[in-house]
Amino acid sequence: MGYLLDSIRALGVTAKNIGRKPVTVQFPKVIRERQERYRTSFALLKDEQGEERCVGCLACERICPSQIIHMSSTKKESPVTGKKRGYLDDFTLDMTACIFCELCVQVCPFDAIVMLKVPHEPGYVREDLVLTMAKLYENAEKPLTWGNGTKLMEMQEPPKPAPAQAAAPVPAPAAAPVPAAVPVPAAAPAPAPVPVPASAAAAEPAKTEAP
Amino acid sequence: MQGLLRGLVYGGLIITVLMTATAWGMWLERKLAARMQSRIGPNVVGKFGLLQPVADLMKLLQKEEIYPIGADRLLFDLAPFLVTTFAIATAAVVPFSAEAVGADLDVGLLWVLALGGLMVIPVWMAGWASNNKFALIGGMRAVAQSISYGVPLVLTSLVAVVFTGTMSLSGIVKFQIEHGWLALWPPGPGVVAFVLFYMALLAESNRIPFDIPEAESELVAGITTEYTGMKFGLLYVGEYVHTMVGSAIAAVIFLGGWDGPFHIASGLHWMVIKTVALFASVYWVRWSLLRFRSDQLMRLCWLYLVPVSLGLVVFAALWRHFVLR
Amino acid sequence: MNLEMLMQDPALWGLGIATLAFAMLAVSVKNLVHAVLWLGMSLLGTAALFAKFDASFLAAIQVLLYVGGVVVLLIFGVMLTREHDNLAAFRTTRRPVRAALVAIALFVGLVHAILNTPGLGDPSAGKLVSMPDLGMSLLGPYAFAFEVLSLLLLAAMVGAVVLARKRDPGQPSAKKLIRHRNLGRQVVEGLAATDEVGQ
Amino acid sequence: MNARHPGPTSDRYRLEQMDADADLMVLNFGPQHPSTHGVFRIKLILDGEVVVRAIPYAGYLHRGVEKLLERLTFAQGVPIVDKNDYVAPMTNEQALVMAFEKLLKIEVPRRARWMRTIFAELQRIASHMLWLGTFALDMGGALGGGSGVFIYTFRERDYILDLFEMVTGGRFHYNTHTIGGNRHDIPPGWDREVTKVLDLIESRLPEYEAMSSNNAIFVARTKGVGVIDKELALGLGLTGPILRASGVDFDLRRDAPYHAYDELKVNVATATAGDCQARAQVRVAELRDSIRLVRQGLAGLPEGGINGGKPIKMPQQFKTMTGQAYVGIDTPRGELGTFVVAGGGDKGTAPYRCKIRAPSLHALSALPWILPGHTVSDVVVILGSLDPIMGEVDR
Repeated sequence: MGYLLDSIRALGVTAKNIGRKPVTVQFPKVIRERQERYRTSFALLKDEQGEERCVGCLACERICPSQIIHMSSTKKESPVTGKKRGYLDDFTLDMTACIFCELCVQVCPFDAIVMLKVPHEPGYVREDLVLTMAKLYENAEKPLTWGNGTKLMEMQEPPKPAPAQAAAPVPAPAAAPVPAAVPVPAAAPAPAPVPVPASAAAAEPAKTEAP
Repeated sequence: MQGLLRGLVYGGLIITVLMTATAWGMWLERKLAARMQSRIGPNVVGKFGLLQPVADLMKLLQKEEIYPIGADRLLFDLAPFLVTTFAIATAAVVPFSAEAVGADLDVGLLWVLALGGLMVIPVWMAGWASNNKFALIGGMRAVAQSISYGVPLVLTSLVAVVFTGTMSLSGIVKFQIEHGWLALWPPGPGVVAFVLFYMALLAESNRIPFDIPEAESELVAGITTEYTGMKFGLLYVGEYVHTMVGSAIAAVIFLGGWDGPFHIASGLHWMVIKTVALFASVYWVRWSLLRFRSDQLMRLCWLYLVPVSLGLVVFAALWRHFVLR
Repeated sequence: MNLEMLMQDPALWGLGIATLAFAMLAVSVKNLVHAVLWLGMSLLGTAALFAKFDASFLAAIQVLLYVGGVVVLLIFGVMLTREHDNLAAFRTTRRPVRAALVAIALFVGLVHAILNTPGLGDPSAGKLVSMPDLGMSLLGPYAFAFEVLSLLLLAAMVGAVVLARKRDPGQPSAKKLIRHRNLGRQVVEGLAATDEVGQ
Repeated sequence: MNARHPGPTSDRYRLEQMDADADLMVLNFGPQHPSTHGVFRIKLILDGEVVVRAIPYAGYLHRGVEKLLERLTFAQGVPIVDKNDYVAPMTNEQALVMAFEKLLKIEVPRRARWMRTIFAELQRIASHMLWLGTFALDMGGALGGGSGVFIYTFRERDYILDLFEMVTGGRFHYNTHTIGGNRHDIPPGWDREVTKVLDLIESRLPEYEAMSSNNAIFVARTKGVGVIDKELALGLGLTGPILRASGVDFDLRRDAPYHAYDELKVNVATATAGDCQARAQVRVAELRDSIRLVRQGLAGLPEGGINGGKPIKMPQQFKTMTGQAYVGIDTPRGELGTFVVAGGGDKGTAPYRCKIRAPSLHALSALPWILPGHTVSDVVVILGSLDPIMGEVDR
């Protein structure tokens, strides 16, 4: 009898769901609205004067956990500013092994490499999945995602003590009782915890503590 | 010769209609299941995906035939063919209306039950011949389940026979036109008999919650594991036809067949409506419930369904003797 | 005698030959499973013959009991045997002459009995036994025999259950489960020492 | 051929020696099987349909993550562990990052810790939703009611992934934690979205329960099936819901608080039966508790910075030659531990050794104990109730 009643309840649930709108998104025809930070594929940017931002500093090539970025560059005189700087000879990014960790975007000091908001088109051969320099510059026309090196770094920088203290109101911790025995480290947000030794705080490639 | 001709024509007609109905029954099920799960279902091939069965057929026909190593080729080839044959043969005696009946046998109900019981042999053959352990377990489960649930199926149909005093399916309908549908009358036991018949039907046609022979989460795909192409298609179609015919028979025995308030084409439409409603409800149940374990299935059958249906038979005999005489 | 008329019916000939062929296959193939299958087909052919003679009740019963019941039982029997594809192993004696004699004697006897059956060849004979008549006679004049047969079957069933219980005590007993579980523990303890487990 | 590796020809496990009075059959369950939750193989030795012995084989999804972590620097290592437990990826990051932070002695700001709590609990909801769906799938089949539950829970889980997408930009490979804190701050308006999703899930939970865990068929399939008693659970090192379902009241979130769990009260759900039903009940209770925890976390989320260390600029940024650290956190599957030894790589920029203690691996080790005596149908249910994630088992 229990089987019967519970079965009827289950039948009721499915009947209820017939009335709900289908949630399926028919992908190629309808494209789901992507969030601002949605990230896939890559693009290389040029600056306002139409000059390539990338100077071939190898930061992204070094940080990439999958080691899929390869580049070579030469130093030339810039036609715009007249200063000597690096120019890319070649740049490839192998999407077959990319894990979309966004580290290359984060480390780029010139905001040259950014990620796209639209996915990479599937290819028929593996070569289609390798982003060459030309493809990367073409991709710059497509909608870009929110993040670039500067913004990501800004977001992660430990807050400067003075302005942070002024801006941040201290919200009450949640209503839940706090176990008395447990020490609460750094309950106040104000003095930003800077465990990094002071010497490293300013240096650009942060050399952290070496015991 | 005339009888033969009539048989051929009606047989051809029934196969065509039944297969077509089954094909779009599958479409209906897929649409229904999709909506139950907040999906859209087939909508690419044709308007509302109505040509999906055709596309499926084309796909199945193009597929490679694969024989597993060590398979018993004779049985492997024969099984899907027999499944579909037996399923369709059952339909020969189903009265779709007062006129539309292939063979109005005296023993129509017996014929239906006999052929339904026969389904187990090709299913077992398919499981045995595949030379696959999952298929073999599926086949053995199918045999055990089919034999067990055959008992309540026969007993609940016997309730109808005792009430109506005839084994002819059209006779049963005619009795119901006079006295009222057996599912509603006599009040109480009639509904119980119908529910038991329905459950046994679910089990006989291997539908959730009694689909342990296929049990794709345990046995990969049960008896159909090694089948490809149109042979798989035939096994699949056989199951659907079985369900469709079973729904039609349930409609005939318990829901008054072609009986209904308005009569167009001598009540054929009522039969179609009832059959499709029962068919859809089988799939509603299928997409809503979880599955029993095989031993629970047996316990449910022998400890609950069989005694209750035996009691119903006794009740029917008493009712017939004291009330209906 | 309307034998001539019957002889001219091609459907009858086809069915008869098919039934016989299936029967021959059933006793001649080497594969036990196939033998059961051909037996089933042969029984189906018999049922079709019954139906051809308008004995639809008999046909339905033939299908229900013989094909649906007996063949399935045989299948179970086959599943319990070890050698399925070598029936020759079971044929320990081959005495074709004696076997032929027995078969011929049986055949002659059957033909004799059939030819002496009253009302043979009357096409309306099948129709005479209607379903209600059959039911009435089973529960009327032959009620005693019917009940005795039922009792016999019941006794056989009870006996089968008793026999089956003796070998394997019914439901998966706690003892058996515990034995299995202990085996599992042993395996794990063994696995602690080994990585590869051969079979 | 020594005692330790007798090889396949050893007669130690010869089939004919297993059970004298039974016809046994070997059934290779997996690696390609619809309900092994990935690629996993159990060699089942069956007596009829009853399992006599079960020998699990893991390793079909091995990707050498631990070795990779030795090669990659601290800064690079974080994104690659996302794929270990692919149902709750953030918890992998958290466990790894916390071990690195402990080793490198970097303190995490309070806001980052609260955010990590919220993420962890959202991951728990997502993971348990997926588990409920797949568990029903194991019982109801892909062509039955199970798939209904599966698609319902998947539908709602997708909303949670949407939330993560808003914060991190990824739906699956987040890489949102960094050594010292988080990489992405919560965007404005995110808490409203979270509340909406949680309300939706909470209102629909009874529906899933009606189709699965409260259903009589579900109870019949799970009650008394796959019992892991207290001793076995403790002996095998099982953790998480499985341990709690066996009657051990242990939860790292409460007993060794990390993140912000010292400021939030965690209601630890326990059951005593130790069977599949108990595990299901514990998980469903955790699902509800996690919803409450996320709400509280959002209400009490402090302001401030999200990163205590320096943002990653180069691979060799973090280095240490000495020390070792172990951090265990309570993921949806149990204690996910990371043990890291310093001093690898170029001048200590990478771990010398990084061992990941995966809860699923320990859960699977219970199989040979609990499977014998059950039928093939139960094998599927028991495996599902352990909620193994093969990416984590094989790493």
